[in-house]
Amino acid sequence: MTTPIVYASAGVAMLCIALFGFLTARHVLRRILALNIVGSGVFMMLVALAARPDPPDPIPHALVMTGIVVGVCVTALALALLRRMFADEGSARLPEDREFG
Amino acid sequence: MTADAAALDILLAVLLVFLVWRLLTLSDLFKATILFIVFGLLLSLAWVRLRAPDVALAEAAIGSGVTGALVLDALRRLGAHGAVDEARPLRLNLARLSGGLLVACLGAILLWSVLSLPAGWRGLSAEAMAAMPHSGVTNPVTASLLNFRSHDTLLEIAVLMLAVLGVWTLDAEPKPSAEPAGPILDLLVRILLPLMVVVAGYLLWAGGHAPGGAFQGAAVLAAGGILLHLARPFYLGNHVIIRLVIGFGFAVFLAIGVMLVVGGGRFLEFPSRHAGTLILVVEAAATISIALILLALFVGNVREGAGRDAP
Amino acid sequence: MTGAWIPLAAVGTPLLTGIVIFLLADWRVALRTALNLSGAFVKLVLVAVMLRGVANGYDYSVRVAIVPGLDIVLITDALALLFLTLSAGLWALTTIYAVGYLENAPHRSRFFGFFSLCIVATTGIALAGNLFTLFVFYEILTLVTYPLVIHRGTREALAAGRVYLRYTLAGGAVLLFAVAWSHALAGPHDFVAGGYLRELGTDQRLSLTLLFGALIAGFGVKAALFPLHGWLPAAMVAPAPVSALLHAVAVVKAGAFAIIRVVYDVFGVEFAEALGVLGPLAVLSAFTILYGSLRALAQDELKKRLAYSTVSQVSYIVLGVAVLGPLSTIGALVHLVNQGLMKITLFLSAGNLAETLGVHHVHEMNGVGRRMPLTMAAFTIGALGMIGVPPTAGFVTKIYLGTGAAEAGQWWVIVILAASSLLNACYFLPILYSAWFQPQTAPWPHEHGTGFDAKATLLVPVLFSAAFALGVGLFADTPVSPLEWAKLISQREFGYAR
Amino acid sequence: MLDLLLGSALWLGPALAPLVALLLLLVGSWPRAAVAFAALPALLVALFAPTGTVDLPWLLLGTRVGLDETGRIFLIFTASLWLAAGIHGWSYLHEDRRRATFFAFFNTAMAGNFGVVLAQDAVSFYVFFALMSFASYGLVVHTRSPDAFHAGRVYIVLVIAGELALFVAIVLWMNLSGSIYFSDFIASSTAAPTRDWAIAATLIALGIKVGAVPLHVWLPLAHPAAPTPASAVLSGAMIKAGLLGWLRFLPLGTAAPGWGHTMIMLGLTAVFGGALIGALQREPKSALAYSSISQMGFITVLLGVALSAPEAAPAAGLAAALYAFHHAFAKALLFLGVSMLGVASRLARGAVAGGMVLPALALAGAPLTSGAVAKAELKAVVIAAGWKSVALPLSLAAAATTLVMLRTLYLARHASSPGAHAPNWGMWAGWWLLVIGCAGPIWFFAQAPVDLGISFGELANAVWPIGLGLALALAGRRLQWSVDRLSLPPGDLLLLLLRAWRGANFASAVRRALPKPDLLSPRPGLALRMGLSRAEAVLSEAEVVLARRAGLAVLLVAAVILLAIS
Amino acid sequence: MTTAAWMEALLAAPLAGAVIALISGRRAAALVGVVTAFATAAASIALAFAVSRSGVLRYAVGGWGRPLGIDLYVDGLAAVMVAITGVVGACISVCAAGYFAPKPTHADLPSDKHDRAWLYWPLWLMLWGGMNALYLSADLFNIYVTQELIGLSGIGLIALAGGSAISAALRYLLLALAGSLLYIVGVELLYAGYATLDLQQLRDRIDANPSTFAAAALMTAGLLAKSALFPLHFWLPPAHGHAPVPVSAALSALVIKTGFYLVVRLWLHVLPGLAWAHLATLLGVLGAAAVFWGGVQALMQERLKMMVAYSTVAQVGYLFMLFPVASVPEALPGALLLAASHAAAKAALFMCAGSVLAVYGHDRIRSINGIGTRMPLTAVAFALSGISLIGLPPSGGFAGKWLLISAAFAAGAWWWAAIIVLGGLLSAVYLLRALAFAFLEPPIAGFGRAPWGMEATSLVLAFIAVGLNFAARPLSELLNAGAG
Repeated sequence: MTTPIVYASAGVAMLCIALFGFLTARHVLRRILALNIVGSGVFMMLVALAARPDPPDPIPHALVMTGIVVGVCVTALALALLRRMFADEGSARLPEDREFG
Repeated sequence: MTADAAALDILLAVLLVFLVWRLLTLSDLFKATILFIVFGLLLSLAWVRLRAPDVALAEAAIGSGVTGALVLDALRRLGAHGAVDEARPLRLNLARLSGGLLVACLGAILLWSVLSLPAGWRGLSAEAMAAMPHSGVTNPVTASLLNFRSHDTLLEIAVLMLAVLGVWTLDAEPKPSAEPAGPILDLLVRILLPLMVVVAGYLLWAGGHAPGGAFQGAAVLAAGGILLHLARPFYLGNHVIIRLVIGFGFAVFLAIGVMLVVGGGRFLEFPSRHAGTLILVVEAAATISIALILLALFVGNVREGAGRDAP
Repeated sequence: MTGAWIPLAAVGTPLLTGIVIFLLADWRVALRTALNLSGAFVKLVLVAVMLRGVANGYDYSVRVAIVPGLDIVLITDALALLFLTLSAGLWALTTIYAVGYLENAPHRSRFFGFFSLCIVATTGIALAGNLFTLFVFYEILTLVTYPLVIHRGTREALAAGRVYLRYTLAGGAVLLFAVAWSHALAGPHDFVAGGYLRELGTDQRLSLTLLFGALIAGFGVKAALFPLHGWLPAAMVAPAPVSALLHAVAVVKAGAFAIIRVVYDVFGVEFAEALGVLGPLAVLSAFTILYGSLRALAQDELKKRLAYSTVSQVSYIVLGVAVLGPLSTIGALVHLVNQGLMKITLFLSAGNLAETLGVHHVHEMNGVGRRMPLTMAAFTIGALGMIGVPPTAGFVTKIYLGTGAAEAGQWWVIVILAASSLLNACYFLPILYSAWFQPQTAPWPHEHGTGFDAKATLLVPVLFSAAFALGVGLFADTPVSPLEWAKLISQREFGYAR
Repeated sequence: MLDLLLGSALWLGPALAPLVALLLLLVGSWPRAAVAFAALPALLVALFAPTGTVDLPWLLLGTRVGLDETGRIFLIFTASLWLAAGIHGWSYLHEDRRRATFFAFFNTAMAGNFGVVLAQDAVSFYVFFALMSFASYGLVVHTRSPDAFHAGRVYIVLVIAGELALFVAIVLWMNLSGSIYFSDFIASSTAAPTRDWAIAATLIALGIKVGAVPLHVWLPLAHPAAPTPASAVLSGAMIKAGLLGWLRFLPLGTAAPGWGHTMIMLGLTAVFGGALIGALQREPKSALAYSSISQMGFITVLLGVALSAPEAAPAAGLAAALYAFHHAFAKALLFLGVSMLGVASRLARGAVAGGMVLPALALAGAPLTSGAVAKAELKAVVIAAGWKSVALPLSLAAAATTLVMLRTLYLARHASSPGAHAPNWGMWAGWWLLVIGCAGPIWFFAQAPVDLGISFGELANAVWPIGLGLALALAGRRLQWSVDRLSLPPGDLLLLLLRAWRGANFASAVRRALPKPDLLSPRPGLALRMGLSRAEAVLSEAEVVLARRAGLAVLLVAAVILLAIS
Repeated sequence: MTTAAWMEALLAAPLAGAVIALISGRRAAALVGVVTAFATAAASIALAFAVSRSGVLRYAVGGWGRPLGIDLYVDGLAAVMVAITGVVGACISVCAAGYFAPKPTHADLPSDKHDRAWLYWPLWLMLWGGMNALYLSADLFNIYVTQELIGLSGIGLIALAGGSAISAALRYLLLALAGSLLYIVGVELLYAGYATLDLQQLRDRIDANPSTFAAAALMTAGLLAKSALFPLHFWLPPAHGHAPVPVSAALSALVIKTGFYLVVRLWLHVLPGLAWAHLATLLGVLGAAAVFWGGVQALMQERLKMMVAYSTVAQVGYLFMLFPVASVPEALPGALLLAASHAAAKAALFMCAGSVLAVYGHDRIRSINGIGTRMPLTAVAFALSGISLIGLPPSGGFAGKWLLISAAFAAGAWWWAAIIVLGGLLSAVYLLRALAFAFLEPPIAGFGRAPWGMEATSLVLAFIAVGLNFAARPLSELLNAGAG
């Protein structure tokens, strides 16, 4: 019973750190990474939850897999937009973040 | 549970958290991306430890593999200038302090929720197990994905399509400088590509009873395509064939769902006798589509001759 | 009731006319004019039918539910018909006038379309059977008059329109609040002679007083009560028929009419008195009367002077309402009609001067009486009426307001009336003096044509309205006169209230 | 129905006839002259119609017109004067290019005047009174000279003031009696607190028309400014409309001693002041106007007596009517004479001068004239009411009247009215009509079967003031008091007022006092615009900050929500 | 056909249309799109009728049923939202058929984008399908997926405009992603607590404990970010202001409402067991702040489209003022009516802005003299939808506000009424400021023509917005049918 708790706690920690990273980051790429990790943290909590009963609860697994796929889609689109913005505007930050260090 | 297993879990967990910390504080985004890929691989390990091999496969193939490749590719296009983030996340100011506090509070609540969960928490595993005989497959995760919660999956494939559509709406990007493919890469492609196709097929077929399935298979297939693209860059465009393949999986899935309605059932209600077959059909179609989608996402909206140079 | 279609038709006739006119090309003069006139005529006939019916005790009420418990109600009590008749009659006059006035002007379809819609709103206000309906049409009125105010499309007109909207919409907002509040207090309720809020008693004095204030503030904008009158002079940039309509029929009258409804049929005049809200209202309106007159004194622009005169005159109605008693009620009600007739005469005459001679200012009017005797004769009747010189319409009002005030023991009101008449004389008589007794001192600013007086389409409505303005005073006590209706209404109000 | 028609024709017709006659002005040459005879129906009605009233409820607020005995007396002299003045005026103005305009106003005022006499309710009285007053403005300013306009302005201001006061009076009387009919006014409660106000308003409203001090200021300006025929009716007929109003409105027969005393004081002031100031005029018509003020002062005294002693009221009413009758003809004749004297041929001048002496004597109350009768009646009433103390001043006043008459005749002899022409037949006709009117009563009294009771004492009483006046005049002449040096411009009190107001024109004062733009008309000022642009900058900045702290904002919202629900 | 059939149609039709449009490509996409749009719209209306006739319906997709499977659930609320989406969506489709026509007829879409314009259709149909799926879903996680569907298609649509729309789209994406993740954390917590994802079951099982609170807070915050409630609105104006016209219309009119709908669903139907009075007040306060903030910002905009976009910020605020008075029965119909008329009016306004943009080549408010003369249809549409947005009678906006105000009074909270009234004034100020220029003479000569259908569609939508005045009664009946 400790394994799920360990990983769930790790998930919480990942989530929080990444969320903080998202808050502080300005570079869009890093923000995308941070959000991906936030997602991973949530998924880890879910999967850790699923691991409690025996056999494991398959529903959270399905949810996480869906989440991973959705995540990659969003990431891909975000990266494409980022590249486009960088090509157009020469910066990888959103307009409001550009003048600050 | 043995002590060394517990130690492994704790080590892995700490490592993961540490990686997260590092990759968010490194100013070199390239290094951070490498760490992100490593993080994804370690995460797969964690999924395995949590008895979620399907998720582990998906994470390795998609979460770490495809995403990592996408990020690396994006970084390459951003160039040396765009890849550096000079921000110092640890420099405190009021906003960061309050953000940190809020995040800490959130963490505390989440931790409380994790720790306060009753020991006998069952979730829906019992219901899932009870429903397995009617699902047409023996892998509960596949059953969940493609039968119990097939509606989610249908929409998920739509989301994948949308990502490609979104990328297509953007202006074409400048062609990256064509690097001659090295002989090693060329060789790798020659060897790996057929292997990958086989692995993908296996994963797809195995999905019914063992870890694996459409997404994992498609990811492997897409990885092959990416390798090929790296070795011999090609551009997909949005020709009708490409569009057809991209839409194929979703169309088949939706058509089956609608057909079932026409046949007198409910939307996406696979009759338990044919469930296995139908799921396989759907998965097969989806695999092809998803693979192409992932590849298209990687290749991006670059067309020969249509590229505009960045200002 | 089988006649329920009649009030609907009364609202629908101008609506239909307006919509069809919107769709006409600008150059379809004959068709548009025919439509306008037939619309006006049909409406007059409908009004006549209703007048007859109501006099014989029929009830034509219509009820259309919007939300459960919230109905659009059209009623045809005597008060409604009083206002309706005024609007129907003056619509006809103003339409004829406008046809002549806007010959060859651009955007005529738009103009006449909104003009008709304006009448729709006015009709709705007249027939409104509950506060909600009244409010709805009141707001519609704001909307459809706005394009008329800015019809000329100049920056000046737009600025005036902005001012207009600023006031009316703010008033509308207050009103929305107040109407909803009244529903919260007493539920949706139809107008009842003697008021329905009195059932609440004076326990809720504070909220009822505030409600009264909010309603008056909302309706007072259009009635141009003192601090809320600023839009009226600004709106003078509109073409003359619009000013006439705004000042005589539609807008200010709507405000005054609504105040009458609020005091008589929502609160009930005796309950309002018991609440102690009539006194402040009387003081406010009295102040407006004097203030408007004083402001009018200082205006050289003829229409502005008339506008401030309206500010002053409309408050007579409110004053009559605010003074408790049947006589002052009669005064208020009859002034609703009388002021309309006189003011429309004045505005149409002013329009004639502007259109025929290009005269816009008082100082340009020397000797104009000789050049345009009929127009100026009409103007004179209007002006004397405003002063309250007998036997014009204004005199009847003043007599009733005065005796009403005496009846209520509010002696100071008589002083206000006298002072106002004096001020009216101060700003109207110099105009008459220059027009009639001074020789022409300068060429007319923009003389169009050299014919006798103004052209017929402009002249005939003016003469008609002047004749009416004189007639309702001269034959005040004839059975079908406004005064008789006003007496009927007053009887009803005070009959029930007792 | 027939009664109604007949009654309307009899008692409303005279008032409408002048208005109808106006239509004649629109037609061709000869029938237009009939306009001048517009007063004829009224005269006929006055002489031959029976008394009575008719109600026309649909007209105005319920009209009642009719003829009573007082009304008959008033209508007789009013109609005669208008007839004479009309005929005279038509000829007098035959070279005037504004003759039609003149007659438009003239007939309108005439209609008003007749209506005033015939009206038996306050509202229609008010209507006709206003008609008369406003139309007279056109008579006053007929010459369009600056003086005329000045006089017109003063006149119209006081007309307006009078209208307002009359309005107030009517409102108050209606409130007191609950009716608009004069017959009900008397019955109104004497205890009501507003009665005093009603009386005051009535006195002011009609006092303006009567020329009662101190409301007379318009009169010496306006009466002379008008063409002579108009002056004649203004001073002779219309001035009496105010008097009639007093008779109609005031609660004669009930006690109002305070007001009675006031009226007596003011009346006496008018009697002497008017005469003395009149004697110091340079224009014959001004002098006549002042004389009118003076003469109306007599009647004011009379009514004051009636108010203070209710039992004298009936007699006082009759006496007032008689006095008005006498004064009307006399004053009108004098006015016409003034316009004819300066320009007539030598022979004619004698006739005119002779014709003028007659009314002058009558006004001074010489024996055998109508004036003597009227004054005797007046004094009798005054004495009977116990106001012996007033009788002597009234006698003395005759001396003052003599002075002003002498002055008038003197001025008329030497005056030359510019633009006037030799009298033609119409002028003579009008003049003769008035002579008859003036002398007629003498004939009437001479034929009277009753003993007039003219004792020596009374004769002496009548003569000595005239003698005194003559003596004073002669003395003044001997002492070479140059009247010209002492002369006062017409307008007395008004001049003081005007001087006080000069430089402070009312309208411009108002204009200055009020802020030019409307206090509350919104002018989006520069400050507001600047404030808006500053606000815009702040808001945009705020949005940028929000966007930069997007994640934080979301988390904060979450935290706040959490706080809110837990 | 039954309610279930219409639900199936509503789910499948737009998605099928999207994939067919995708496959058929540039040439036939528009045709497919418009046909699908009308079919879907018809189904939406049919569903509303079916629900009002036969009441709520729960539909187990795949036949599994909750908690294992995913349930669809339609009640009056969902039917209303679907119907709004259907009607406005059809109009937007017609407008888009002209706007995204293969030939360049409009100024704001660079010509080199025309070969990609057809992508609008699959994206838009996906968006529509996603909205339908969201409204009909009864499963928390399914709702997450539909939100992603909506978000991604919305972002793709915004990106169609290129240029400065890209960074706006990126900002929107990051915020939407963050919001979704918060939502997912909430889902995780709820699943951990109650082992179900079904809304109804959650409602029955919910109890007050910290993790439920946290879940509720996180989900709500995520949804507020998506519905652009002040102060989380900052992403909206750039995104909606820069997107192509039909996209702006769809986003502002429809997409924003999904977040609002979910908050309503969550708090009125799933979590009413929690004591949320303070939250309700908080939402009301935020709504009030949005009304003023958005209003003032709109007043200061120089560009018509940006003004309209900020107007959305303000209008969203009204919707959230539902919560403090939600206990009164009139409140929900009022808010929904407001949402419906806002949808129609806002879409119309964006189209008007688009027409102006096409004709004049710009949409600077100060230089659109005489659109009343040059483009009377647009001017009328602008005026009518403005009336509805301001809340003047007769209009849907008025009826909605009236109901909300009445509810506020009935709840004894007159200050909400006052705010609604004042907010209406504020919107009057900025809308009429723009509208006044329509009448300014002389008209400036434009140099283009509005895409076909856009003017007409905007007029139709404006009339719908006004005509909704009379929809209050059927709407409340529909809602009651849902509840019963």
